Amino acid sequence: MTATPAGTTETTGTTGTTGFTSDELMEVNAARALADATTCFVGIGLPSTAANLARATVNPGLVLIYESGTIGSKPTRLPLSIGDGELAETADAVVPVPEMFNYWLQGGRIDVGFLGAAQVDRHANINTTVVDRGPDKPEGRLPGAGGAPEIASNCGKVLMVLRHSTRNFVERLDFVTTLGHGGGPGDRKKLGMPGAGPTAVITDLGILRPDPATAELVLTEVHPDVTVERVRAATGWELTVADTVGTTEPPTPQELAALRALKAAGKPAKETR
Amino acid sequence: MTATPAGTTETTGTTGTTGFTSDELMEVNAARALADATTCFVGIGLPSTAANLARATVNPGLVLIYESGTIGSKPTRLPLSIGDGELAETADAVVPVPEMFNYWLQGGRIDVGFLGAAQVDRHANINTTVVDRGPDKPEGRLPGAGGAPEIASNCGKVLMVLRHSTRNFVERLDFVTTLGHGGGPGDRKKLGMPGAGPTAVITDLGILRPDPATAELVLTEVHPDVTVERVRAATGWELTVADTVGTTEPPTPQELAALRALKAAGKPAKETR
Amino acid sequence: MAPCEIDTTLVSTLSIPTLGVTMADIRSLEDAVADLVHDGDTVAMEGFTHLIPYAAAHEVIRQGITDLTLVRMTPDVIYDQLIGAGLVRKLVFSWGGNPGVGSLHRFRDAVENGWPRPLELDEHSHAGMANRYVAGASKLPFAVLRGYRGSDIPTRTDTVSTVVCPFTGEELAAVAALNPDVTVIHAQRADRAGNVQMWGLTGVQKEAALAADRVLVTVEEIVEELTPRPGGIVLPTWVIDAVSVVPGGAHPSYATGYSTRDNDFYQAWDPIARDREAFSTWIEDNVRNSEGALTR
Amino acid sequence: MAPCEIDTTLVSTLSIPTLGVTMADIRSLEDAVADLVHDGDTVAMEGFTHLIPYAAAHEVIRQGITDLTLVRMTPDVIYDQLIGAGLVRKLVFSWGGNPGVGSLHRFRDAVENGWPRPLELDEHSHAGMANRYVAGASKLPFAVLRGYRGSDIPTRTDTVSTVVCPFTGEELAAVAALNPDVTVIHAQRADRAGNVQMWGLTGVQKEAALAADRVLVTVEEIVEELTPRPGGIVLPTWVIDAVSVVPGGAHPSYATGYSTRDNDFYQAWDPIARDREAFSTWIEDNVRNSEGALTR
Repeated sequence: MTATPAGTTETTGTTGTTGFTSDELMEVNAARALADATTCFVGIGLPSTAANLARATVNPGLVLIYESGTIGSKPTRLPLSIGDGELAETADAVVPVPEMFNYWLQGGRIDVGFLGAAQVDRHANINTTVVDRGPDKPEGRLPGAGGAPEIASNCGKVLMVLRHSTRNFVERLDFVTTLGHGGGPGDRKKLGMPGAGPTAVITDLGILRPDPATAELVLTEVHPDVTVERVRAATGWELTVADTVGTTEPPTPQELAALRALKAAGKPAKETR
Repeated sequence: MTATPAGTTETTGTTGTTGFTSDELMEVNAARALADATTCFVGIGLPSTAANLARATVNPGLVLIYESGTIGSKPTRLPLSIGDGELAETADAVVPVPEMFNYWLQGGRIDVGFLGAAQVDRHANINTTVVDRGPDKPEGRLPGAGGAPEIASNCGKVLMVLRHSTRNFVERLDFVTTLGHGGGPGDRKKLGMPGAGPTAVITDLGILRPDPATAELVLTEVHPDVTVERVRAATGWELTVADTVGTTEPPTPQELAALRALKAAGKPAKETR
Repeated sequence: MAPCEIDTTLVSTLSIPTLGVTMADIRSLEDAVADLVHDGDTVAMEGFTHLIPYAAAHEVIRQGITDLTLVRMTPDVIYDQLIGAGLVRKLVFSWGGNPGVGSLHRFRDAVENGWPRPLELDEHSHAGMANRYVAGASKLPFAVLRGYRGSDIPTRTDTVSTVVCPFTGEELAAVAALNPDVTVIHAQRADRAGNVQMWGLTGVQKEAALAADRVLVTVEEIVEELTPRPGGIVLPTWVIDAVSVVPGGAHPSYATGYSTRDNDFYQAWDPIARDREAFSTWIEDNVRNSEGALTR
Repeated sequence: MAPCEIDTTLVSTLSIPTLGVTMADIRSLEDAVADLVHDGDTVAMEGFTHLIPYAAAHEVIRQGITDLTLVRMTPDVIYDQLIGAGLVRKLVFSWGGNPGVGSLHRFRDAVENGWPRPLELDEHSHAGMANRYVAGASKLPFAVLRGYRGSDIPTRTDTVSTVVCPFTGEELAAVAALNPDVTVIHAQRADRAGNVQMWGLTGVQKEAALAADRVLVTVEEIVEELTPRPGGIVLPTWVIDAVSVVPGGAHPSYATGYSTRDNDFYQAWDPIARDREAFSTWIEDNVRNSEGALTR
């Protein structure tokens, strides 16, 4: 399997001189974050890309769990929705949706929850409900909560993946759909949330992790060719930066090949054949 | 199919001059009580005999529901337990036990609940938990509630079948496992019980039905060759008798043949073949 | 003692009618929708990407059944169409989008701009919605979950509250039961008695059906016998009101074993739904004036 | 900018261990029981007539694991044996009998006469017990049902209480969650990774397993692949601690597809269990000094 030229992929983001896009950097690093995970509750979109890439690269044994009821799905292409037929056909078990949320998620059976977000704040709280578009405009409508509030509460830990911009990384959420770390350390415990909450936010610019002392997201790594200044500028709050900021390893040819193969296979049948 | 001589059946009770036992009278009349039923939640033992006989005679379309999770079982022999393999193999659907109790029984989906009892009182309340054996003796232990409290509460109506004796038909229950009509009319409604409660108690001597004015069991029918006095003597409370007491129709040859065939087929394999 | 008459007065006053359990009728979709879905009803058309009852929804649009409260965990294009057609007063849901594509533009236009009419929302998380159906199917007034903690969602709905565990003192979320007037689902097949069988991702369809007063099922085909299938569930005929045979009735969604998801349609929907006029034309051409949408 | 080291202090302090999800070990029944079942444990051995884990219970008897709290909706002969063997301190149940035969004489003797030791009871209805397992599997402290109304049962247990619906004001029964230390079940088969598959009447086995801290499954056989079966459920290896291969391990209960119920044994049990000495001799001969009970 050889890597498809970057230009033919569907990803957005600029292709660097190194032959991969910023989206691919995000996706590859999101997959790497699952290297040690055992079971992963997978949101659709970027989290699903990351989780499937992890299975194809760093963690072939990763158990993928989708809210449509599939446990242990092994799709060969990127599912286009959380109800894709292949998720059921390749699963170890398919369970009713209420059972998934009650016995498996609330039951504390899931190691990692992987979420996207429309807005995130410095404590990794998430908004996917509505956005304020100014005094004279109606609230902008987002899709809503889906499984996120209980995924973030009940999974052992939470990973997040989203593109970095001041539109997404905001000083103050317009609506708290899903609690990350609330207002700071201890808030989750106070609310009786079993899981540890968000441990990393992977973006197309780098990786943020909560400082255990403040539960505030701190820039710990940037992707190759990304400056700390650029990340600061794309963040809607005064971004705290780690004393030493690392640089993520560039995607390996194997990672890129696997990612592009997954995406190519995930296109609608009529386009690929 | 011809009737097996009564003496070869396993039933207890005396065989009358008419060639059937008092147990067979009870079983045949219990089956007849299901003539109009659509769905029946079936307890094991006598209720199961009655419900299977009903399917073989007066109500071939009767949907049998067992608490082990089977819906629409069509056994060809009397199941020896509520978990008999044939119940699942012949069912329209097999569901988990919690679903059976929550969606189907509590969900108000079942027309008739058919129960046995160790003790019953004049208001058709049931004890299957413990019996008082006197001041110097320990409480006698019975099997316990099983599904009965919620079957009696949630089914559209309840039928009961048990042998008639002062040991079973008591002035005062030693323990109320399952509410029938409580202390009288209105008690069920006060407790928020959806179903109408017991509508008939079929015994080896006759049939008792609650008077709507008092919710007290009244003798409305005796079986052939049974006198009202005999029923009074076998009842532990001052039995009220209807102004006109009917006599049940004797079992037809078809009913007897079907009942005996079911029982013969229900014996353990080693004994029958 | 010869058989003689019994006290019929006593017996008859005690005669309790049966539950009125009836078998499902197998009938045309047009008749079934007209009979079972009424103006002002609360209607759940469930399906987690799989087995979404598009054909039945299109029949609702053709018949102009309106003022509906629509219920669904994952309202997608089918609800976008009903909302855009002006038939929906309120939406009860947990995630509304065009899966794998983007926003539901008709849904957004109704919420943000009130076009073609304002859309009231009752909004939950998936866990909450799933448990609301469970409570509904169980004929309980509410369900309990460890949910909504730290979320603003409870500020926008009156169907989330709290209960305290009588054993541990823990405060938990309570969600009100969902009991739709009608639940509409699509399934793979039924037998002639109206027993329905479905397999693959079956989502919350069983709960949605058992929670409802009336149930309409469209199926790919009628078969002589419902042979057991891995992952198959059977809804007996006596919990269903009508079965209508509509092959391809889930298109552009899919029916495992019969069809695959028409991902192209979901992508094509985006530009149609972005524009009010394009949308209205599409509905006229493909739904109101045609049953072609069923056989696309 | 070349890749350089990251702030490992920060990253490592943030590193959250995984849940400790591990695959099931496939091991001998003797080792599995010794490892997973301890004196004083609360143990659920479930099965609604079907798939009752007799062999595992006999291994518990052989190892003399004692002071157990046994949990089961329908304790039958297997629990009669454990109780008669003097290993049980408390029984949590809803119906105790020898199905189709009669009483459990060892259970009665323990309750009525304290032989060989007193037996404490926590007694429920089936609906209550099923919901207690559901709460346990859901990691909720309690479950809600419309149950126990007018019954004396709540006077004899401290695990039934009430809650009031915050939406309707209706008072409903609350039952405390059941979370056994160990759940032991028998299933038809497992694959080499320890994924377990069972079909037929599967009762409350899934709930009992998911409610427990530890899970031991005996199976009829190990297969290369768990091909999907109608009515089949799969418990993934990562919710199971140990799988032991014990063909016939449900005898005298049965395993659909492998064996039929030995009704003769259930009938033969009645006279054995009626007599303390006959019982003790039977246990010595068939369980303590023999593994023959497994292959009878």
